[in-house]
Amino acid sequence: MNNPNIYIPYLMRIEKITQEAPGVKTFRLKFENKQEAEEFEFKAGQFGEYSIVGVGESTFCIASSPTRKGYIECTFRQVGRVTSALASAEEGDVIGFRGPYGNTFPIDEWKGKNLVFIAGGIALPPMRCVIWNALDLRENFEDITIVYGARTVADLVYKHELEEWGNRPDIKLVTTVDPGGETPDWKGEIGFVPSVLEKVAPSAENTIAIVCGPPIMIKFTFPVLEKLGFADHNIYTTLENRMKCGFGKCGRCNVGEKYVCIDGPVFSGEELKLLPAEY
Amino acid sequence: MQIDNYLIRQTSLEKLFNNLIGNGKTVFAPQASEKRILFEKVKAFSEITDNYLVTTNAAKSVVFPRTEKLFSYKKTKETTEITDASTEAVPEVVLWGTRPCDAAAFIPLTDTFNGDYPDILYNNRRGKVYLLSFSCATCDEYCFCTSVNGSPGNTAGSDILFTKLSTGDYLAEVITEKGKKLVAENQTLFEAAPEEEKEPNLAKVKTYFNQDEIQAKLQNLFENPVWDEKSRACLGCGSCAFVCPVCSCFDIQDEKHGSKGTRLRCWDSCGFSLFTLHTSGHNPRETQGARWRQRILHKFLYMPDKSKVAGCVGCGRCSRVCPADINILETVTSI
Amino acid sequence: MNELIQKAKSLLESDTVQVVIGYGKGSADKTRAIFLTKPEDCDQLLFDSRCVQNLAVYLTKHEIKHLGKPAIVAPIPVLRSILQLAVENQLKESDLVILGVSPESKLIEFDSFGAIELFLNAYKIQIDEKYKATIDKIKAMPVSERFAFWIKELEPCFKCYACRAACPLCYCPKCTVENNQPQWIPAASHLLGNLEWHVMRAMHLAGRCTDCEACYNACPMGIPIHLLTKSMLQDVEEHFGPYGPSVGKRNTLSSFNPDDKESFIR
Amino acid sequence: MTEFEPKIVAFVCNWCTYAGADLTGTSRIKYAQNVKIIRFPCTGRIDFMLLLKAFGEGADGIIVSGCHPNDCHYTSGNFHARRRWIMFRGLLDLLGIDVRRIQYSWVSAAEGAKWADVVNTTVTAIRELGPYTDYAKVANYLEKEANV
Repeated sequence: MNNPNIYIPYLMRIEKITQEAPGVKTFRLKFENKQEAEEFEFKAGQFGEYSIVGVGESTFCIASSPTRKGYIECTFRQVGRVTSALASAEEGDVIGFRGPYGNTFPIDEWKGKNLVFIAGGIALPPMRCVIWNALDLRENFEDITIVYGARTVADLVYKHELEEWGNRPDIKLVTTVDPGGETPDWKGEIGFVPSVLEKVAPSAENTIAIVCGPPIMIKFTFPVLEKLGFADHNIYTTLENRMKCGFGKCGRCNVGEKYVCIDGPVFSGEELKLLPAEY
Repeated sequence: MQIDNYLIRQTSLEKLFNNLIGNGKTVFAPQASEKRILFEKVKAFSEITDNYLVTTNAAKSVVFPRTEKLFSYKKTKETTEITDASTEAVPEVVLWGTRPCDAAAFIPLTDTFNGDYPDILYNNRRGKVYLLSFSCATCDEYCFCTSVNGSPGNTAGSDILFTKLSTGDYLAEVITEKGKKLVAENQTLFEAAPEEEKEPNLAKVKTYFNQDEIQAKLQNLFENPVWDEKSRACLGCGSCAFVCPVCSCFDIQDEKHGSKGTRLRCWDSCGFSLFTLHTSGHNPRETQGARWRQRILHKFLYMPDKSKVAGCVGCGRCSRVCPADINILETVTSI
Repeated sequence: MNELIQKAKSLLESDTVQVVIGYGKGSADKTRAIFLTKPEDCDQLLFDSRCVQNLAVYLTKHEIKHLGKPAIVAPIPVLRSILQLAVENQLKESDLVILGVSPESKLIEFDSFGAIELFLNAYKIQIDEKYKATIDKIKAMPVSERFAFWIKELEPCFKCYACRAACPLCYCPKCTVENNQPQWIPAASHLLGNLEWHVMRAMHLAGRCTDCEACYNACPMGIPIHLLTKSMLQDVEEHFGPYGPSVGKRNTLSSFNPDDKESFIR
Repeated sequence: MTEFEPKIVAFVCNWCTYAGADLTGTSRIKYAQNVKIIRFPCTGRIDFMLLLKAFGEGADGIIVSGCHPNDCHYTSGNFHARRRWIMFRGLLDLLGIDVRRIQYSWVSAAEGAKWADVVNTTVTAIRELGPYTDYAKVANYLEKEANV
């Protein structure tokens, strides 16, 4: 960031708001300052601090792909103080953004491999960034599989994109909802993500698995991947912990010795196994 | 850097103080009141006490205020105007009467606020602080600086370290460029170095443990009953962190009045249950034991691993103020 | 003392309780709260004039509850807090065993909250004369001077919330200061934030505080916040009659009397 | 210099004082314009912190008003409020927060004239006391002190 004061956010204008699911919105944000827009760069997996001045900051990933220039997108669920204030913002309003922070998915190392994306609920946004990144460089990868689940059909985010991905012959998309969350015309799977993954049974051969979801889903997905033959170093996930600064100073997001904000948020299964259960 | 030694007469200290004030510097020094001794802004030499072991509060607030403006803003119909707080002038501050442990604390503190993301607010302040420390002639059962690579006559961190000699005059060790500048400005007050040795005039602080050994032991101690046992009485307040000269965890908060407001950084403590609480209700550090572990590991393992310096200087403040008498030395030695 | 140790031992041996909360040796010449789970450790128990921490605060802490049913060493301030917690339905008689300690350091056992109340009738809360004098002195200041006095006193507060943490009656799982929608009390510690926090704390203890001074004892900065609650205790007495926790009676501010008198409402 | 116009915030209950203030208007009784009325379901609902917030945001005086005793729409809300006011007033007084700047009153839905009188006398009293600079200094501390 150009500003020597690392706490000062970029001013971003909300260009477009999409209602993804109940309580979940996507903002497309454009830089107010042209020079900042040109100089801004990020990579898949990074996050930022989004803020409404006078209310506070909130941490979420950048949900758009770094291959799409000129804007960034974020998707958030309205839960706390800041997300509520963000949710009541309108198109054309100015909000703050600091970032990008954190490490990235090693997407360059995945060239020539199969990719399996496994996501649950509101954890698709951090993965959407890397999915689009991979799709925009589609020739670099072999098979791409996406397993995505949510509690109910309404809770599935990016419905239009799911439809688009589902229609593409070069992607295998499996969507699922928790038992009881289906609608009469639901065509996807019914069941929890780990069991659906077990049914889909992607080959572990030359494959990278990227997992993101609530702690309970992660807990049950890892054993399934292990059963399918995935080695720890071929599994990636992104962690979330409460953050304030985003750059390793405020002292709260660490998991053992690792700070989610600077050493993460992306961790491989191998790294994750070395971390204490503090997330 | 070469340390220059001088003698400064007891009577010259006051002159030095007056010169500093005369040069427009703000001086913070230990000031005694009925209930406490605090680093406070002083105007006259007579306000300073020299009858103290360590102050109740740490000197860190001079570089890391408990509430600090990051920027202020004004919302207009069209956009938001932001005024950077780091461009505001900060005064030249002399910290008079810091102990060697206090001065040493500025080293890890500066580490935390630098690295890949230098914090200009901190650095602006730090750049304007002169540390005039006084060696310790006394200590108590809470002191353990010698266990964390410090000592009652440690020069690390200070610009000038004064040690009271048997004559009542002081040995002045001038450690940094800043210190040399002060000496140059007050040339007449600094005389040729005394004959007397410094060592006999220092407190004898018992060494309870070795920081490097503790660091090694803590590597594999994440799951251990000691955390729950030693923190059982913990009430979950933040007093230990707030009096600690090294603790620098903070919170970012906004305050607004109508269309104007400020974004602030304010002290926070890993002892608070809210510190790591997710909005979802999930808390990675659910119990007070987990929070106590974080405090110990952060200071004695994570920080020395990252920056070679422990996050504890052995001043013992946290143990002295703890309303439940939880003693950091006791926890560490029990490991 | 021996009596207390023997009793504690037998309670643990018979598994009547799983933990004994008492006082033990602390650092330097302090005493501290100890949590004994084994009968053989009970010899660590002690009681003397240094034991001022209010142990009742631990009765509502989830880490301590987790240890099982407690027996608690309870000198008079602790007994008052227990009774107040009982009045507020935070404790049941079957929840704990009370090892009362009389001012003569004698062990007194209580089989009901009513028995505590009966005992405490002989030890009514009384504000120390020296505090009364201080409060009167403050009240005699002109209003501007009084305000300046308090702003200066509250200025060193850095909001560690030790006052809240040490208070047996601050047991809310979520404190008002932690409420951020809206941010009721500024989280930052500055003059306004400090003032609002202490007003809020004192008001939430109005008619509940049992004058144990745990807040003042816990404050690392030695801010005389106990004067606020003491003054309010005086006010309760002046306006609503003698005060003390009483089983089956509601708190001063949770109840009313249609004939309450005041002189300032038009 | 223009004359000091006090800013007054009135916290009133919906059932009595708010209706009373309405009556003041419909009866075309003129009264001071310095007051901003905030309506609550009941005086029992008026949190004491709101009064401090009003001072913090720059109020020079405050009116708190509701139903007469025994007239509460919810039977006892004002009785509870009265106890709270007694305690709160004592605390504020000890702290040196100027209790003369807070006027409590009972104004029924039929007392349009009383409302006008309460407002007018409060405005006069606050005008005499002048702006509440003591509190403003504390409330705007962060704006004044560049860095704390």
